Amino acid sequence: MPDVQFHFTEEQRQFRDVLRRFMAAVSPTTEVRRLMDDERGFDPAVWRRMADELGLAGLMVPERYGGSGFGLVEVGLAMEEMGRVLLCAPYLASGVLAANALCRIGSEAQKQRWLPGIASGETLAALAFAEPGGEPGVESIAMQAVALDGGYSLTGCKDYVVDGCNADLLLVAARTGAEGGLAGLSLFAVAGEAPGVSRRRLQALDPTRQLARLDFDGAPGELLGELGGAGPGLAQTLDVGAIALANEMAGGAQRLLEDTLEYIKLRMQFGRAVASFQAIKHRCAELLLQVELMKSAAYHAAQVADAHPEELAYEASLSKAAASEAYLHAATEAIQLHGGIGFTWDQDTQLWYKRAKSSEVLLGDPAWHRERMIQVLEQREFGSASAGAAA
Amino acid sequence: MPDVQFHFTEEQRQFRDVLRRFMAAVSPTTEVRRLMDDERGFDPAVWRRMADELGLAGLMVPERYGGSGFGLVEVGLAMEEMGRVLLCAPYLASGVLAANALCRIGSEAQKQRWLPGIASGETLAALAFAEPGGEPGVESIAMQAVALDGGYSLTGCKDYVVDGCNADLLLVAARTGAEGGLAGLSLFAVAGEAPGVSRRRLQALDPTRQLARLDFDGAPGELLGELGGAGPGLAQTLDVGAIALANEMAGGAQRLLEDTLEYIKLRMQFGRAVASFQAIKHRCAELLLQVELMKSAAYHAAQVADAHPEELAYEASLSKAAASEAYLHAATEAIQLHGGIGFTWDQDTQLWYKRAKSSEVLLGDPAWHRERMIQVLEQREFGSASAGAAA
Amino acid sequence: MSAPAEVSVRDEVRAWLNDHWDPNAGLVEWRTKLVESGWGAPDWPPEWHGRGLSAELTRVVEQEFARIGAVGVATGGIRLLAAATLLEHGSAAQKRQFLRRILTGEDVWCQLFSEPGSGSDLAGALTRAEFDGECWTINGQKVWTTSAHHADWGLLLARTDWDAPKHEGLSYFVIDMRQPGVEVQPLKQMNGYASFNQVFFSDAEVQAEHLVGKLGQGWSVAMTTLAHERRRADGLRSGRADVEDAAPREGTIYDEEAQESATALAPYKWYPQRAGRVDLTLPRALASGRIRNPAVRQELARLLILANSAEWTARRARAAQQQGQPQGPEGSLGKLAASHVARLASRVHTMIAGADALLAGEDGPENGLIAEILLSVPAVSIAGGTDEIQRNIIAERVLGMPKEPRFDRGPFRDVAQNRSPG
Amino acid sequence: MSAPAEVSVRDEVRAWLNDHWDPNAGLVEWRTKLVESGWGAPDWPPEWHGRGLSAELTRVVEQEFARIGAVGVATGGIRLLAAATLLEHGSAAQKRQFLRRILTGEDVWCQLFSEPGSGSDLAGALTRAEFDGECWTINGQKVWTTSAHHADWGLLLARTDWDAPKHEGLSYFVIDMRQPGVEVQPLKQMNGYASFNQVFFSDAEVQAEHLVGKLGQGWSVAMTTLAHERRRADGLRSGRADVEDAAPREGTIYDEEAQESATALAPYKWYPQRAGRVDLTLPRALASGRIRNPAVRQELARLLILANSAEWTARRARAAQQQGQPQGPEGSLGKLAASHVARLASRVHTMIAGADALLAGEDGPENGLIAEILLSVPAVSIAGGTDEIQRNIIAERVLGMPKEPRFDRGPFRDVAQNRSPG
Repeated sequence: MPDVQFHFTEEQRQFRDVLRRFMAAVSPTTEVRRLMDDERGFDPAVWRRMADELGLAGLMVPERYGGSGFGLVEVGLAMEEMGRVLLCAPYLASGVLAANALCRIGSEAQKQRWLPGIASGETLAALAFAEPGGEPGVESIAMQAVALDGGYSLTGCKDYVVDGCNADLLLVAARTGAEGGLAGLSLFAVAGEAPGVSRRRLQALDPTRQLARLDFDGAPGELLGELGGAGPGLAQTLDVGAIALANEMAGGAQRLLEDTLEYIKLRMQFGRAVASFQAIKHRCAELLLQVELMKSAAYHAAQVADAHPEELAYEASLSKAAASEAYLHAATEAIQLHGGIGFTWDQDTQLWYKRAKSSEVLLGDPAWHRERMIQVLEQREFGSASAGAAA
Repeated sequence: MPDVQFHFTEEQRQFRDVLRRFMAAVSPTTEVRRLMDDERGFDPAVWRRMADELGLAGLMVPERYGGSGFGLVEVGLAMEEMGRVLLCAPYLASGVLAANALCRIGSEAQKQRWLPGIASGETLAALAFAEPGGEPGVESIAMQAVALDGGYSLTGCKDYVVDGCNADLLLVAARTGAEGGLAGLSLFAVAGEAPGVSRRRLQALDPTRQLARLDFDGAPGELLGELGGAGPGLAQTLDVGAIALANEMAGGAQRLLEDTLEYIKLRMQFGRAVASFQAIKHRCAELLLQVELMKSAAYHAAQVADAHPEELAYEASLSKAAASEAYLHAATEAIQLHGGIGFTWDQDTQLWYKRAKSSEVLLGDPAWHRERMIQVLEQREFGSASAGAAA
Repeated sequence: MSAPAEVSVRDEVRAWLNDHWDPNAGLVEWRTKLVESGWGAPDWPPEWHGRGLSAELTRVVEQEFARIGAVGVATGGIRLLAAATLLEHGSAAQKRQFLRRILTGEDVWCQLFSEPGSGSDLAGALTRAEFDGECWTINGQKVWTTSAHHADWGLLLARTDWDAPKHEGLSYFVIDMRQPGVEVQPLKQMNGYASFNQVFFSDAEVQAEHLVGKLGQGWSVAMTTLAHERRRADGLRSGRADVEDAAPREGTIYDEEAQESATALAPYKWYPQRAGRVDLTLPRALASGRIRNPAVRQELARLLILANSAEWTARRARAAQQQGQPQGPEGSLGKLAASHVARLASRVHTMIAGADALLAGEDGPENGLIAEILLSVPAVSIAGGTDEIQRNIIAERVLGMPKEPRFDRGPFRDVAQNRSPG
Repeated sequence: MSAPAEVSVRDEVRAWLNDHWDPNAGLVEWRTKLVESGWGAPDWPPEWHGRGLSAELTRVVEQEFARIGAVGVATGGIRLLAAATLLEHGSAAQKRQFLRRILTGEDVWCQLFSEPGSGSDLAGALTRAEFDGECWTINGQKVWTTSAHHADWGLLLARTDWDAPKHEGLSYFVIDMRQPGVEVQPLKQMNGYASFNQVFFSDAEVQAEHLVGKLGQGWSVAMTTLAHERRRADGLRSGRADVEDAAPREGTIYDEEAQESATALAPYKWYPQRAGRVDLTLPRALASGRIRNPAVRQELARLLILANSAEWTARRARAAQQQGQPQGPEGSLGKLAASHVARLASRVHTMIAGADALLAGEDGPENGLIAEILLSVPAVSIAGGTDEIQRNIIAERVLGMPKEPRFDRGPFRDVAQNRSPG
């Protein structure tokens, strides 16, 4: 792929510098800890500054809808810097998943109606696709919508919805017929406060990411784009989300590595720095390698998503699987190398550990993504995935 | 399982001592290297001594057929000591696999006819079950036998037959009908030199274990036991073989650990013993743990096989999977810790590496055995294995 | 084992139990009888509440207790570590004062070795003990102290000489935990629970007669405590597991015993989760249908192999011990294995839970238990001696590999430390 | 990069190639023209067959060569390591004698650093060089020497002072490999091939003028060679890979070049197998149907993730370098990644082969190639610097962690060694 870059441009590096300074200022861990107990789980003033000063809310929204029109490389950079500081904000939900879904699936009028608000950060949107206990991916979506009074009525449950309680606008995936798989899927816009919608904030393993369960009981929805035509766009949106998440995870892992190194270089045991023990040194070398490998996969996926959309699914699964294993490894090693203090509440490593653990399964666990990589390769080779490929 | 022992009896420990002295004397690596290039791949004089002085050839053959009537615990001990020294001898083929198959499947008359020769070491027997490219286990056996002149005529190919070229007596698994799975399998006795049998010694990755491809072209065979009734006995035989093999592997891994430790305690680099580097020490500690775990699994399987035959399949798969990963790990670490010399031809570590690598796939690779463990557990729970369990 | 001796001991204890066991007795009342008869700690010396029996004969006694469900002496917490240490190093007065109430369960004990500045490096303790001619004054901080909040007595390692080399400047004390200079604070962990405490000493006092062993020899006394601790850490309880639950358990004494356990175990609620809860994996995989996922199957099988092999390794070690074969540091091997088991179990639980692994508390699978596992497992390879320390021990003591070069020789004052010695 | 400079260089080399490139010229004849014009090694100094161009402009020249398929100077074996070392440390006479014939490919070189007694510890060399006032006499043994059997010259690290500290007693020489005191023996590996040689010196001679750098400074000269070696070890060839195969290749000069490569590569037949042959995994899984096995799918995906990530990491490092960002020891990171890739590839090949992994040679899958992979991969984490050494380098140089304590200070004579110094 000749037009894939293996470096960031000067502009991108400057963008990263700006982001890093901003994030360090607005999201020290004291603030993260405060927001973990906050009802909304994020600071609206910070969100406003992110939107106004940095244009983050609409980073990948096309300029004609009020956004910055950047690609996934810039989104990846932003996510990476957010992951470094465990920023608590509805960026993944609204700025990446919902904005992308609207761009890919909505009609021109619908984009004009909703995207500017999302891009300005005034409208918070969330994408509701997963259902309780469902497999990752959109194929397992079962929720039904029925036509009613020129609109649609939605009934059922959506689970693990990122920032679902914070959203003004819910984009809800459902079926209107018996078709399975990618076919027959539609996306509906539902107001967060619509009648028939009840939302509950879930107790999350990672309290820095807001999750909600949404129960729909005849809630009114507006069909986005074509009836039954949302499947491919939804799948692509989740792939973009997975790549963005992989970049966020790379930022978190890099931070864990840096913090851990700093700690063990100072921490004395047996009259010498912990970092001077060869067994520790060798493990840190391996950890650096793992982190560099995950970064390469995440960066590459973002580059490819922009330049070669036909590679999106493969790259998304590759980078998400790589990131999941490496981030968890980094978090596990970080705790271990901190020793006893590492698993205490007051020490910050645990915050990243929880983010790593939850990111591992958000948008599909690594085994699911690995299986999917092979399905993509088989489809290329045979035109269909292997019959032997189980769930 | 209250009657499973976690220690060897005094008699068993004495048996091990005798075996260890004998094996050290007859199988130094100079001898192993000589036999690697030998046409038969073993020393008949040593085999005779093993049979006459130690009763090894008939160790698990019941006393009434001229054997010692010991259980799998003693066989495991013998295999472990053989694995320590990479003994080149047809013990697994004749003394374990073939003897067991005959005991489980043959009629009384057939046992009386063949077992005494096997027990005395005079008859070398081999079990031919696998076919080219076939999955492990007996279910995939496809070779057909047809009734002819009161006997049977066999046509087809058997592959990876341990000591197949050395055997006087071939025990050949085949089907006489269209039934699949365990049902419909029969075992036939075919003379090694029978018309219609052509045998070829295969080039093996591990030249210390003799493998053969056997082509049958209307070879005459005598049905052993009941027509179509060999399936369960064959499966049990392979499980016994896997447990015996796991014990052999434990012996090899233990030896690799010992030899490597001895080497790195003497080997100086940077003015200090290689064994003094903490990164090396920690890996050796992990290696010891892996080796102890594999030994525990192998010993336990042998104990259980004797006391609780209903656990045979589960224990066989558990111990074989454990042994495969640990032995290969031990061999890989042994080479790595020896440094450059470790991958040279003249250094002996490579001999165990090849044995470890080939033992990994002989009688089923670890992934197959792990899958089978779960099938056994499902069968216990549901009465049948999960539909989702792919090949 | 000598068969006649076994028969004789079995007959004797059986007769004694027949005469004395009363499932409706008071717990302390009953244990006092055990202490007086020597049947409560039969391997202890006859002069100190025991009968001087071998490990094998002690097991016979335990079997007889278990057979009829008779309650034994108190064993919870670190009581038996304290007792073993005092039996070996304590003065007669100390033994007199403490041993009986350890066995009756009237006193709760805690262990005050670890400090924030010296995690794996126990001998680097900075807590100071100063003698004014009559009494020791203690200042400093200890951490990872279970049961400190309800302990009556503590086993304290403190520095009494800053000019001696590290291991030679430590002394070992029994400290009264019920005094104003001792402040106990719970230490909250990442899983939200506080299983451990921090203990702060501000001019706390220790009587001169509560120095254990000689001045400056605290390290070797502590080694006795630690050796007994490691011996219990092989992932399995003592051999009694085999015979437990064999007897009927009806009587008021059991309520009292259960209450004692509940009090002692309360802060440790999360302990079984820390070990990964292998027992829940297969049932959850079967019940959820995730057993049909091939990747789950492979990892679950890996876990079962590892967990079973680890258990069998511990039992091999114990069997060797029972046969009188030389005892190695199996504790370290078992503890290292337990770390691997817990980590793999955490992985398998994650795979089985799928997206539900995102959730905790009442929203999480098994009412939050799975999240608790995922957030507790990281401690298993740290608490009670890190995996790194276990690997050092295994490499040096079992495999005979050379020791690490030392950087902490010479006067302790000059050794690089995390904090200045106050 | 300065755009005008790029255009000007591109025009100039294009014009020169237009005038001189002849695909039917003799190989040495053509390379002599390259040497004389400076276009063969444009980044070398103008006084030594180059043009003093920056790395970026050198790349422009390479692109122009690639565009029309023009053959470049000889690069096989360790020629360019020798050249880089001589350019930095060699005398004018040495440069005059050796550099031209390196570029024309007329001389083959080998590297004589490693010894049986000092594997990872290169500075522990025991081969001795003794000066009689006129000439150096060499005695000792080297190992892991590729190409030694057809080398004309060797880069030799030998001990000239046994009383100096280890790193200060070494000197660096160019030795004539075509002399009676040099004996080359192939060293057979576990895979059956002999890719390396052992070299024995028995009173071999080195002229006084072939000492490179100063007496006793051999270690710092060797560091130059090793730095260039590591730079090439990131698992990918130089940036030329991007533009290769772009041009037509018709002409007799290609036959000569191919023959040169064949001769040079002949003993390295097994090299690609050592790296695990990731390229063969997916095709073999698809062709054999083993792709349907879920465990194979998981491991294959793991391998593709790892191998792709490793390649992209190497390309990130190269891109950073091309952008003039500071160059770190990416070679070590790449080499460590290559070990992981190879080991996992070996595992995947085993899973795909199933029982066929038992077989080798003509009976084995892919005519024995798979067995060759399984038996060659263990060398990848040892040859060219063990994984342990790479981890040390990464930890100390990239992560800034403290160095290992040294046990080899003081006179080399007194340092613990594997063999007495003869």
